[in-house]
Order: sequence, then structure tokens, then C-alpha cells
Amino acid sequence: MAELNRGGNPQQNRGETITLGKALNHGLRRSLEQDSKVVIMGEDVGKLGGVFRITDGLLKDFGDDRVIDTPLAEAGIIGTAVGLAIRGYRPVCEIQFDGFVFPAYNQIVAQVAKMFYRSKGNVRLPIVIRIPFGGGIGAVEHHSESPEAYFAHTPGLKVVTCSNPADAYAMIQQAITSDDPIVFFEPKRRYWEKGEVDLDADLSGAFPLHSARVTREGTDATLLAYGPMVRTALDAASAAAEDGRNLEVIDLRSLSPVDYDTIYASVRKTGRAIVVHEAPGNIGLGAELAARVTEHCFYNLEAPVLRVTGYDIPYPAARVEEDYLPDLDRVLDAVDRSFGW
Amino acid sequence: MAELNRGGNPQQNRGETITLGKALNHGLRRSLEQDSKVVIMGEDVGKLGGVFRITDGLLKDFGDDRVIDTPLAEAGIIGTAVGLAIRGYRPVCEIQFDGFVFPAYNQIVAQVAKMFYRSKGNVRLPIVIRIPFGGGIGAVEHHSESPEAYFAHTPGLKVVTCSNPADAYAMIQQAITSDDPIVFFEPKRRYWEKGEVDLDADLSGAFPLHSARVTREGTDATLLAYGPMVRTALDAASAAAEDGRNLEVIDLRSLSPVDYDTIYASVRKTGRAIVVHEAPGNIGLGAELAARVTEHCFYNLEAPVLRVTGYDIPYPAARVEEDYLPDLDRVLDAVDRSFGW
Amino acid sequence: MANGEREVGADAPAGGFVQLLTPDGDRIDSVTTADGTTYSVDFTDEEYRGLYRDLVTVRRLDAEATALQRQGELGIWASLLGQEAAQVGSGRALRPQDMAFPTYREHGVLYTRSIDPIMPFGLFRGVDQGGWDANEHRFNGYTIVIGSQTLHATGYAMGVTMDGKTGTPDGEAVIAYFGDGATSQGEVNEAFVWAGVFNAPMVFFCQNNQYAISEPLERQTRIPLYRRAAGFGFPGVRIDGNDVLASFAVTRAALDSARNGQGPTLIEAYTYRMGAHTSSDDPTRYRIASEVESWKAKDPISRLKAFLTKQQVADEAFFTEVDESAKTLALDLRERVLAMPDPAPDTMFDHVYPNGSHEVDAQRARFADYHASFEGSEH
Amino acid sequence: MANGEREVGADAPAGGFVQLLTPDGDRIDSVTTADGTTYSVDFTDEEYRGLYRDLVTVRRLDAEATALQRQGELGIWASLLGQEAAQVGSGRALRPQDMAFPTYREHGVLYTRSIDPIMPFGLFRGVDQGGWDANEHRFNGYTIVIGSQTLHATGYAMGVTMDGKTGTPDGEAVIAYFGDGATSQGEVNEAFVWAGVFNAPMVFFCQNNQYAISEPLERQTRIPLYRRAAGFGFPGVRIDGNDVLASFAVTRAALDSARNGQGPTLIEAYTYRMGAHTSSDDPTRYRIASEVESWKAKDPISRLKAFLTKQQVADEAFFTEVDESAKTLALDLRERVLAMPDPAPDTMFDHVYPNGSHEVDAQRARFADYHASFEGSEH
Ligand SMILES: Cc1ncc(C[n+]2csc(CCOP(=O)(O)OP(=O)(O)O)c2C)c(N)n1
Ligand SMILES: Cc1ncc(C[n+]2csc(CCOP(=O)(O)OP(=O)(O)O)c2C)c(N)n1
Ligand SMILES: [Mg+2]
Ligand SMILES: [Mg+2]
Repeated sequence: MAELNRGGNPQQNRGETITLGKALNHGLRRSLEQDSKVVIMGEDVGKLGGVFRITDGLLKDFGDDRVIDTPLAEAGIIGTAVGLAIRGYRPVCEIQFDGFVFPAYNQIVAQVAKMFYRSKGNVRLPIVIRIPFGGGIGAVEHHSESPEAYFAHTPGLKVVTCSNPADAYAMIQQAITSDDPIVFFEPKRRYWEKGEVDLDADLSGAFPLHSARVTREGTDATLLAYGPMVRTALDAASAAAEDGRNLEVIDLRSLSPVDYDTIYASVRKTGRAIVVHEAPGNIGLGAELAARVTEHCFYNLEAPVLRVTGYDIPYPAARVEEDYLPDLDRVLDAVDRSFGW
Repeated sequence: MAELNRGGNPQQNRGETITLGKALNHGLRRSLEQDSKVVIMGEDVGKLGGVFRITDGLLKDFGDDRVIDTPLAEAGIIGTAVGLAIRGYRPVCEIQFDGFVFPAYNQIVAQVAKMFYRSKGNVRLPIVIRIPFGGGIGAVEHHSESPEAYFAHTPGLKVVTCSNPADAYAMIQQAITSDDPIVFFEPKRRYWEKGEVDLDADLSGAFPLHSARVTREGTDATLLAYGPMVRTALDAASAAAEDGRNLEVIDLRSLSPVDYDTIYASVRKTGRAIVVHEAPGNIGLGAELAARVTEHCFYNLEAPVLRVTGYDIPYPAARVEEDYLPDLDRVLDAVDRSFGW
Repeated sequence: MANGEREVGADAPAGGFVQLLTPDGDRIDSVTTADGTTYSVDFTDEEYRGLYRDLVTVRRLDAEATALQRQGELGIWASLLGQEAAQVGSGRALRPQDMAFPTYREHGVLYTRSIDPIMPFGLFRGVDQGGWDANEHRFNGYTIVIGSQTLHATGYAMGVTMDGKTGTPDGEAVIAYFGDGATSQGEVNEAFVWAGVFNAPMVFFCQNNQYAISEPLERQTRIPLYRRAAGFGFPGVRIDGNDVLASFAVTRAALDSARNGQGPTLIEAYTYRMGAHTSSDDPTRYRIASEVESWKAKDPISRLKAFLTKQQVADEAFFTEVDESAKTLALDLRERVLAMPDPAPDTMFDHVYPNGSHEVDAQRARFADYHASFEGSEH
Repeated sequence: MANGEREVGADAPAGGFVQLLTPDGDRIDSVTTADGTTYSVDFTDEEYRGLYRDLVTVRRLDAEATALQRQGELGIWASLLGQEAAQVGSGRALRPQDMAFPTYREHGVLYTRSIDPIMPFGLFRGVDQGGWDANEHRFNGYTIVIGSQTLHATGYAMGVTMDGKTGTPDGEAVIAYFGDGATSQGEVNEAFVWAGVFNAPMVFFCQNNQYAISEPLERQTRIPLYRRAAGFGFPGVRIDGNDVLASFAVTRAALDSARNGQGPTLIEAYTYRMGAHTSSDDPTRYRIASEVESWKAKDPISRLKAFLTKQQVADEAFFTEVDESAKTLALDLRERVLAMPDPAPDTMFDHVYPNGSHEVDAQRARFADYHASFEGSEH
């Protein structure tokens, strides 16, 4: 287990340029190293290293008591994770794709979210549920969904998502270290995007897990995005800059709870907010963000909070998904509409 | 089957004063009479007549091919209903309590909601999923929840709820007649409230299933409520009237889709809106209503849309549920806050 | 009385069951099942009397709870009436290091773990939702969603193996309780899959009380439930669930087999729910009086009393003393239930997250402000 | 060659299976299983040749699809390579009135229903999500969420009974396909519960291809899968899934038993996925070449070819003609796949609700306006 421990060379803390997927892999590895109670479980997480290779190499190095290829049943994965957590383990469960979390929904919503409450704080379930989510990879049905609202609406769960390799590396470790049950959404179409990650960085200095980050500062309008849409929002901000519009981009990172202080401060400054997410708009995260921002920044708003989201239809066939997904143009269009209000 | 057919006496169309539960029972009976493809299925719906007696007497009159006591497994209930629907039946499934729908969540979200889309309109699933929902009956955990947002956020499902006996009677029949898959929420704590119902009325004249109803006209602010909270909103409006405030109350009835035209018209008139629901506020129906109303009535609003909802905590123990649930005072407090904005 | 091969009592369902004490109070020395396992008990007189005391006590406490519910002091009660032997026998078979995962009806098992019987009353009174420490009591919280706890138990049992706590006679084992209705739930069958694949040190203890609320057993299965286990590759045994000795013997053997590394067993305790499903239920709507009557003749307590009397292991004085002391416990329980305070409303914001949440804190603060605004007014 | 009692072939797994054609192409006249059922086939030479043509054709079409995927013309492909006998045998056993519920891999079954093989290509190309009429083809949509279709099939089968369409030799029966991995899903086990309780006219056809993506069978069960049925009270039969005759004979018998009112059967077709799980998968990460090699010797097509040759039922000219006509079909399929148009973007708003929705209409209108706003610009 110690063979890959990287504690040896304190000088070596330059960043490495790796993909988001690899950053998660490193983060999981480090969690396994640092706490013998951490176990990884899910379908194909062992020998295969996961269908996205996020758990690549972990079985080999940590053994099949720590990296568990489970039977093909999501309720079983989460339900047995609950039991392992009661026993003192810290299970990190992989759900293979967004659209396959629903067989486990009962265990997540009725057990994982509620056992701490039910037991008056006597039973903690430090479970992390990793879910690759979102579209844009040309996949068949059930492989491109954005079910985050189902979890964020559920009291007792915390929900986070990362948008870049550095955050991925830190946040997965923070989530595993946290005693809260956390649903960890991974922006699957960004798995292959690269960024610099300091693999020796210590969690104590990390940006807080449940804080939003102002990823790009601006003055004219605020773009609120998370997960895969952060890149889209940043691209839109760059494009808008060419037209002389200075957009602020906030990466929410935590979807429940949301760090509203950071958001309010931005919108009070800019007077305009546009939320971007892939999930269907109706009763999505964007609705809550719009409602809250309106309530808290009522006199600062120059226009209503606008939303650029997936449509209220089932995720469509791959060949039209680009028309379904929010993209740079749709974001800019919303910015225009905001300014034209 | 024809023995209880009430077609015989056209003169007899005075209303009867019956409970909401009994109105549902009559509506189900009439649906069974009018279409031999309608089948009722669920736990204890047969001999017992359901734990709330909503299906009382139906097994006796229609036989166990039409009223099916199923094994104790919610995924099985909905999954077999899908198969029955493919076969040409119109299953009406009872989920015993709100908190027990989650084992069926996968079938509802991934199958019931999507099969029409997936099949390009070739396969219809005219399934009604009845769910008694909401709190206020002093029950133990899982028996008082309001999970409507989970379904209303799901494209492909329609979601409705009734607030009074007359609507209950008509709406359950309309839902069964509709080819759309419909989640039908029943306000369990209003099952015993009485109202006049014209049992001979014909559906053709009924108020449209997916339309909202202005239940009380007013000019000063709009209360938006549904299901069990309509009564609370009406009570609040009566109390406010004593203080000289004239509140309009809209019963949404349909939660997906929502009849926004009726809402916008009201808010444009009153300039203020307060949403009331029992479900946790975070990413609930109220968030969407607030976001939409703000977007569409931006220059009409005197104050942000306010929400009076359950807190973002698991449904608490019965002895404190009255403090959890929105009540007349909390609604009036929000009205005050709106006016004080 | 000895009957080395007896499995099928006169009162047994088709397919038989393990019975060590007949409804008339006659002992069967041991029973050998088709797979060659022999079950027997070897109790001292003191132990027999102890079991009798357990049975009477849990029934008496249960009756008190039923009365409290009728008087409006509990929101609901799920009575164990008729199932005392299944629960006391299996509960007493647990060793201290074993862990139990109950449904909402295992008050008898709870009692045998030496847990204060008041523990679950917060839940039924509506002042909390259980609220105990599963590990401290080695007794998990009551689980209301049918079947979910079987997966929790299986995961816990996997953890036992991972901790190296199986494979020896002092290893740990895990027992999950559930009903006949629960066997239809996907999650329960997934627990069977998992337990088989991971050879988890599990005992699945199914109290087949013949009903899932109103639905009779035929709505869940067309063959006896103990045979379900064969489909998943581990043994299934049916016991006379009204025989505390069979319940003890078979559960003890299954737990010991599990702790020794032999993997899971399913036990079907064939019994009967003598009362309503819960205090909200009206069983006259779906079952006939004569059925209830016929099960009265198989009462778990009267058969043990008959045995103790016939064997002169106990006398009237003992029986009276047991009744009296059960009554004392019950009255004490009643007093303590009545004294249970209502929770302060703002405690509903407690324990939402181990690490807390600004959101919940803010809502708690607004709640306090709102209530403070009424202070002095009539509200 | 006749072997009235033979169940276990030399190549059979422990516990045996029903085999009517050995890997070397030798016929076994009939097989009688432990429960006394005798399985045999009685094919004309024409029919044998027809089965051979089916096998070759579905393999050839599958290879074309694999090639199309590699060339970027399909988003993904789930190959049936190695499972042709299981699918063709069971598919041909269906009578016209029977209904099939496939997973995403049953291209061979689909072919035997005389459905145009292009039907599922919209799904794999990404131009739609299936989009056919289940009832018209008596072949349900491909189902991706593992196991869900087993409940749909069971519900459909309950409807067959309710329609009075069982109990006679011309009754209807229903078949649900699923994999070894699927047997762990709660929903599949609920389907077993339902089928048992309602005595549904169902055949559960499990293609045990030894893997669920990377996970070998041992991750799903510790006993052979066909034995699962015993836990639910209906028969389970294992067949040599690479033997098209066994697949036909046992499926036909099970379907006929179902249509006659005898209730469900589970068939485990013991076979092997010769290729990757899907085109996205890399099986070299989790299985060794020698395992694949050993299964090559059990190939479903070569054994039938050997039989036809030995029995002089077919000659080289026939084999060549079959290959050629399969190739023609494949090239035709290729052309038609390449010609499949991309859907118009706004069709994504079609078929959300049978009765439509103002919301969806409004979004479609906004979508159109938005796109119209780009007209003439470079977008
Ligand atoms: C998932 C779920 N569905 C429905 C219910 C409602 N319910 C409570 S108890 C019960 C019957 C349980 O029967 P069984 O498993 O035999 O246990 P018993 O109560 O007879 O001990 C039902 C349907 C529930 N608690 N959970
Ligand atoms: C509920 C669910 N979980 C996970 C997946 C992802 N997945 C697709 S195929 C597969 C393996 C299926 O194995 P098996 O049932 O043996 O069928 P096979 O593909 O081998 O034919 C998995 C895990 C899924 N489609 N559905
Ligand atoms: Mg029961
Ligand atoms: Mg497989």
C-alpha cells in the first residue's frame, strides 16, 4: 500500500499536466493510501479500472478488499455501502453512468440521506457516490443525463461537481474525507481535458469543498455554471470580451449547498445573471439560483435571471445532442437578451 | 360490471357531499366501468381496499383481474404496469405512501417517462401512478413526504394533484383517460375533507386537467398553491381579508406542465406572488414558479416572489411536523414581507 | 419423546419445519433435516425459565404499547403478538459480538439484546425517528422501508469479513430481520446475491407471519419462502416460528456457521401475526376469525408453559411472579413513555449533516426569528 | 449417436446442460433432464439448412456493423459474436403470436422475427433511440437499463392471461432476454416473483456469456444461474448456448408450456461473448487469450456446418451460396445505414407526450426562432 506513497520528496511539488480523469484517479489513489477504511466499489471498477478508467490500477495496488467489483445492481452497491459505513468504512461508490443511478435511488434518498438524521447523529455514513454525468460524448440513451437536481433537492445529501483537473484532484479527496454523504458528479465529457495539478498539495490548503469560485472576473454580467458547462461559460466570456462585454464566470462547484454569498456579491456588482446547465430547465438548479438571486438581489437586477439549459424533453439521440446542449452561442444569446431587457 | 353503472337516471344530477377519498373511489369505479382495459394494481388495493380505502369495494365488484393485489415491490408494480400498457391495458398503480415510491423510481424515470419518446410515438403508456403525499397526519418516517419535484423535473411525465372532492372525482378520471403517463398526487391529509361532487357529471364538460384554477379572486397578491396547501392558502386569504388584504388564490392542479398563463395574468394584476408548498424549498416547484414569474412579469413585480415551504431537512418527527409545515401564519407572514419589500 | 428424524410436526405446513417443542408442550430431542444438519438445544432449567420470562415480558410490554396507542399516547404501534418465540429464540441465539438489523417489529429481539425497551418508543410516539446508536447496541435502527436493511446488513457483514472477524468460533455474525412481504422486494434479493457472492457472515431471518398487511403469502410466492435461498446458493431452513427452542437452535447454528466462514443462511420462521398489522389496520377486512383461532392453539407461550409444567421445571408461583414482574416492567415503561417530552421544535434542524450546513443554520435562524416575532402575542 | 439420457457433454460445465449437437457436429437424438423432460428436435434437411443460413447471416450482419462502427458510421455496437446459436435457436422457437423483449444485443432474435435488420441501426448510429412499434413486430424496443425489460415482459404476459390467451396450444407466450449480469438486478428478481405468483406465460432467457462487461460470472453468483428459478418455484434449464438445436428445442418446449398455462421457465444459455462487450470495450484488460481460444472450438456455426457436411445435408456449393447471400445482405445493409439521414434537429421535440404539451411546443418554437436568427449568418 505504501509503495506509491508520494510523501518522500517535499521539493517535488511542481504541478503536473494531466487529464481530469487522471486527476480523479490520483485523488482516489491518495485517499486509499491515506485511510485504510476507504474502499472503492462498483461495476467494473477493478480489473477494468472502470469504463472511463478512473479507477485504473487501483485494484492491482490495493487489492480486492479495497477495490471491489460488485454484482450488477446499483441498489446493492449503495445499500451494502451503507452497511460498510455503519461498520466504519468509507465507501466510494461508482455509478457507471448517470442514467443508471435510479435503481439505487431508494437507498440514496431514503437511507443514505436520512440515516444521520434518523439516528440523531449517532450513525454517520461517510459515503461518496461518484457519477459521471452530462452529454456531449455521442452516446446512446441513458448515458448523457444530468440528474443532479434529483439529489440536490434531497435534504441530507451534499452534491458537488468539478470542472477542471486541479479541482477534481482536491475535491474527490475532500469529499472522501468529509463525514457527509456526498454525491460527486464528474463531467464525463471533460475527462480528457488537461490542466495542471499539484499532486503533492495537501488538502489543508485546498479551496473549501462547498465554496463557489469566481473563475473569471468581470463586471457586466455573471455567468453561473458548474461541471461541464464551466468551460462553455468561460469560452462564452472570452467571446463576449471581443465584443467588449466583460463577463464574470462563477463555477458553483457545490450544488448543495450552494455558496450564495459569492453569487450575490457578484450579481450585486454586475446586475445581471445567466445560469447555464445541461439538465432540463424545469425545476433544475437554475430555477433555484434564479429564485434566490432575485429574492436577495431584487433591487440590483437590471434584468431577470435568465437560464440556458437543456430542454424539457428526454435527452435526445446523439446526432442532435449538440442542438440540445447549451453552447457558446446560446449563452451569448442569453447575455444579449439580458442586456436587451 | 354494469351493476353499478349510474347512467340510468339523468334527472339525478344533484351533487353529493362526500369526502375527497370517496370522490377518488367513485372516480376509479367509474373508470373501471367505462373502460374494460382499466386495471388497478398495488399493495393492499384489493381485499383491504387500500390503506386509505380509496379502492374500497372495487375488488368485489370488478374481480381480481381488474383490481390486483400485487407482490410487495414497487419496481415490480410499475414495471409490470409498463408491460400491461404495451399489451393495451390502462394500469392505475397505487403507491402506498409517498416515501415508498423510490424503489420504483428507475421504472418511472427511465421507462415510463421515456418509452413514448424512445419508440418515436409508437408505444404509448397510459399509466396513472397514484401517490398519497404530504404530511400533517402524525405518521412515522417516510409517510409524510412531498416528492413531486422529482417527477415534475422529469420530462415525459405529467404530474397533477387535486385539492378538493370535485376535482378529485374529475381529475382521476381525466388522468386515466389521458394517454400520457401521469403521476397523480393525492393530498392524504385532505382525504377526509368533504365537498359537493356531481357524480353524474360527464368528463366532456370538466375543467381541463392541466389548467390552473383561480379558486379565490383577489387584487393585492397572488397565492400559488396545490394539493393539501390550497386549503391553507384559502384560509390565509380569508384571514387576510379581515385585515383588508384581498388575496387571489390559484390552485395549480397540474404541476407538470404548469398553466403559466393563468398565473402570469394574476401576477400582472396583483404585482405580488407567494408560493406555498410542503416540499423542501430548495429546487422545489416554488423555485421554478418564482423563476418563471420573475422572467415573465419582471416589470410587474413589486417584490420578489416569496416562497413558504418545508425546510431543507428530512421530514421531521410527527410531534414537530406542525412547525415544519407551512401554515396560515407563515403564509400571512410572507404576505406581510411581500408588502413590506 | 425423542425423535431423531422428526422434521414435520402434525401442525407443520407442507414441506415441514424444524420443531423442538410441540404446541402441546412436548419436547422433541433433536431434528435432522434433509441436508443432514441436526438441531437440538441443551438448556438448563434456569435457561428454560429465562426463555419463558422473556416471552411473557415481551408480550406484556407489547400489550402495554398497544394500550398506550389506543389511549393516544403513541402515533402507531406495530405489535409482535404471536411472534414472540421467533424473536426471543433468534435474539437469544445472538452472541454479544453479533449485529442485528431489525424491521419496525423486532421489539422482542431488541429486548433480548438487553436494550431498554423504551428505546423505540420515541419513534412510535412521534418524538423522534429512532435516534439510537446502532453500533453501541449492536442493533441497527428500525427500518421502515421494506427490505432496505437486508442490504445494510449484508454490507456490514462484508465489513466483518474485511476486518478478519470471521473464520473462528469467536468471529462475528450478522442477522437481518424481514417479513414474508419483504421477500418480493428487489433489494432483498440483491442482498441474497451479494451475500452469496461475498460469502458474507449473514443470517437472513424471515418472519413469515402469513401476511403483508392484508395480503396473504400466496401474493408473494408460490413455494415456501425458505426455498428461495436455493436459488442463490445457500441453505434455507424453515422453523416452527412459534417454537422458541427451534428458533434458538437453528439461528444459533446458522450464526455460528456464518461466523466460522461458512457464509449465509436463510431462516424462514413460520409464524402468525395474531393482531393487526399495526394499530392503523383492521384485519377483519381480510381474514377470518377461525384462522386466528386455529393459530391460538399454537401459541408460543402456552406451549412453553405446558412444557415447564409437565417437566416440573416451574410452578404456579413462578408463573405468577413472571407475570407480576412483567407487569411491573410494563407499568414502568408506561410511566416513562408518558413522561417523554415533546422535542423542542427547533431540534428538527439538528443532525441534518455531520459537518453542518450554512443553509440549514440559516433556516434555523429564520425559524427562531419568526417564532420570536410571536412572543407576547397570543400565538 | 442416440443418447436418450445424455445431458452432460464432454464440454459441459459442472452440472451439465442440454446439448443436442456436439462441438464436433454430432447429433444427440434427445436429452432427458433430471426432472424427466425430454428434449429433441425433428427438423427436415431444409430446416437444418435454414438454421445454418440464419447463423451465418446474423454473424455476417454483425460483422458489418462492427466494421461500420470502426469506420465511424455507428456511435457504438454491441456485437452478438459467439451468441448466434442461443439467439437464432430461441428466436426460431417463437411462434408468430409470441412476444419478445430484448436487451440491446438481440440482433439475432430480431432477424428470426423477419424484421429488417436495419431496424436497430438508428439507435446505434445515434439518429434515434430505437423508434419501432413493439406490437407490430412483436418485438419490444431494445432496452439498455439492465434488467428492466424482464418486468415489462412479465406484465405483458399477465395481460396475455387476462386476455384469455393462454391454456391452449395456440395461446400466446412471452420471452424476455437478459444477460448473466442482469440476474443480480433487483428488478429481474422481482420479475421472477411476479411470474411465479401470477403463473405468467413467460420464458426468461438468460444468455450467460460469462461476462458482464469485465466482470466474470463469479461476481454475480456462486451457483449456476439456471438454479435461480428453483428459488422462485419454477423450472430452470441450462442449455449449451452454442448449440442452436438445444436452444430451439428447450425454448420451444418452454414457450409451449407457458402458452398452455404451465407458467414460467428460466433458460440459461451457456455461451460466450467472443468479442468485446461493445465497441467501446477492451477485453484484453480482463480476460486471457487462451480462454477465448478454448471457446473457439465450441463455435456455434462450425459445429452445424460439420453436422450438415457429415450428414450430407449440404455441400460446398450451399455453403458458398449462403456466404454470398449473407454478404449481399450485409452490403445492402451497409449502404442503407450510410444513407440514413441525420434527423432534423427540431425533431427532438417530437413524441415527448402522446397528448402534447404547451411547454414543449413553446420550447420548440423558441428553438426555431433562435435558429432562424442565425439564417444568413455564418452559423
Ligand atoms: C418499500 C415499502 N413499500 C410499502 C411499505 C408499506 N408497508 C409497511 S409494512 C408493509 C407490509 C410488510 O409485510 P411483511 O414484509 O410481511 O412484514 P410484516 O409487517 O408482516 O412483519 C407494507 C406494504 C413500506 N413500508 N415500504
Ligand atoms: C442499470 C444499469 N447499470 C449499468 C449498466 C451499464 N452496463 C451496460 S451492459 C452492462 C453489463 C451487462 O452484462 P450482462 O447482463 O451479462 O449482459 P451482456 O452485455 O453480457 O450481454 C453494464 C454494467 C446498464 N446498462 N444498466
Ligand atoms: Mg408479514
Ligand atoms: Mg453477460
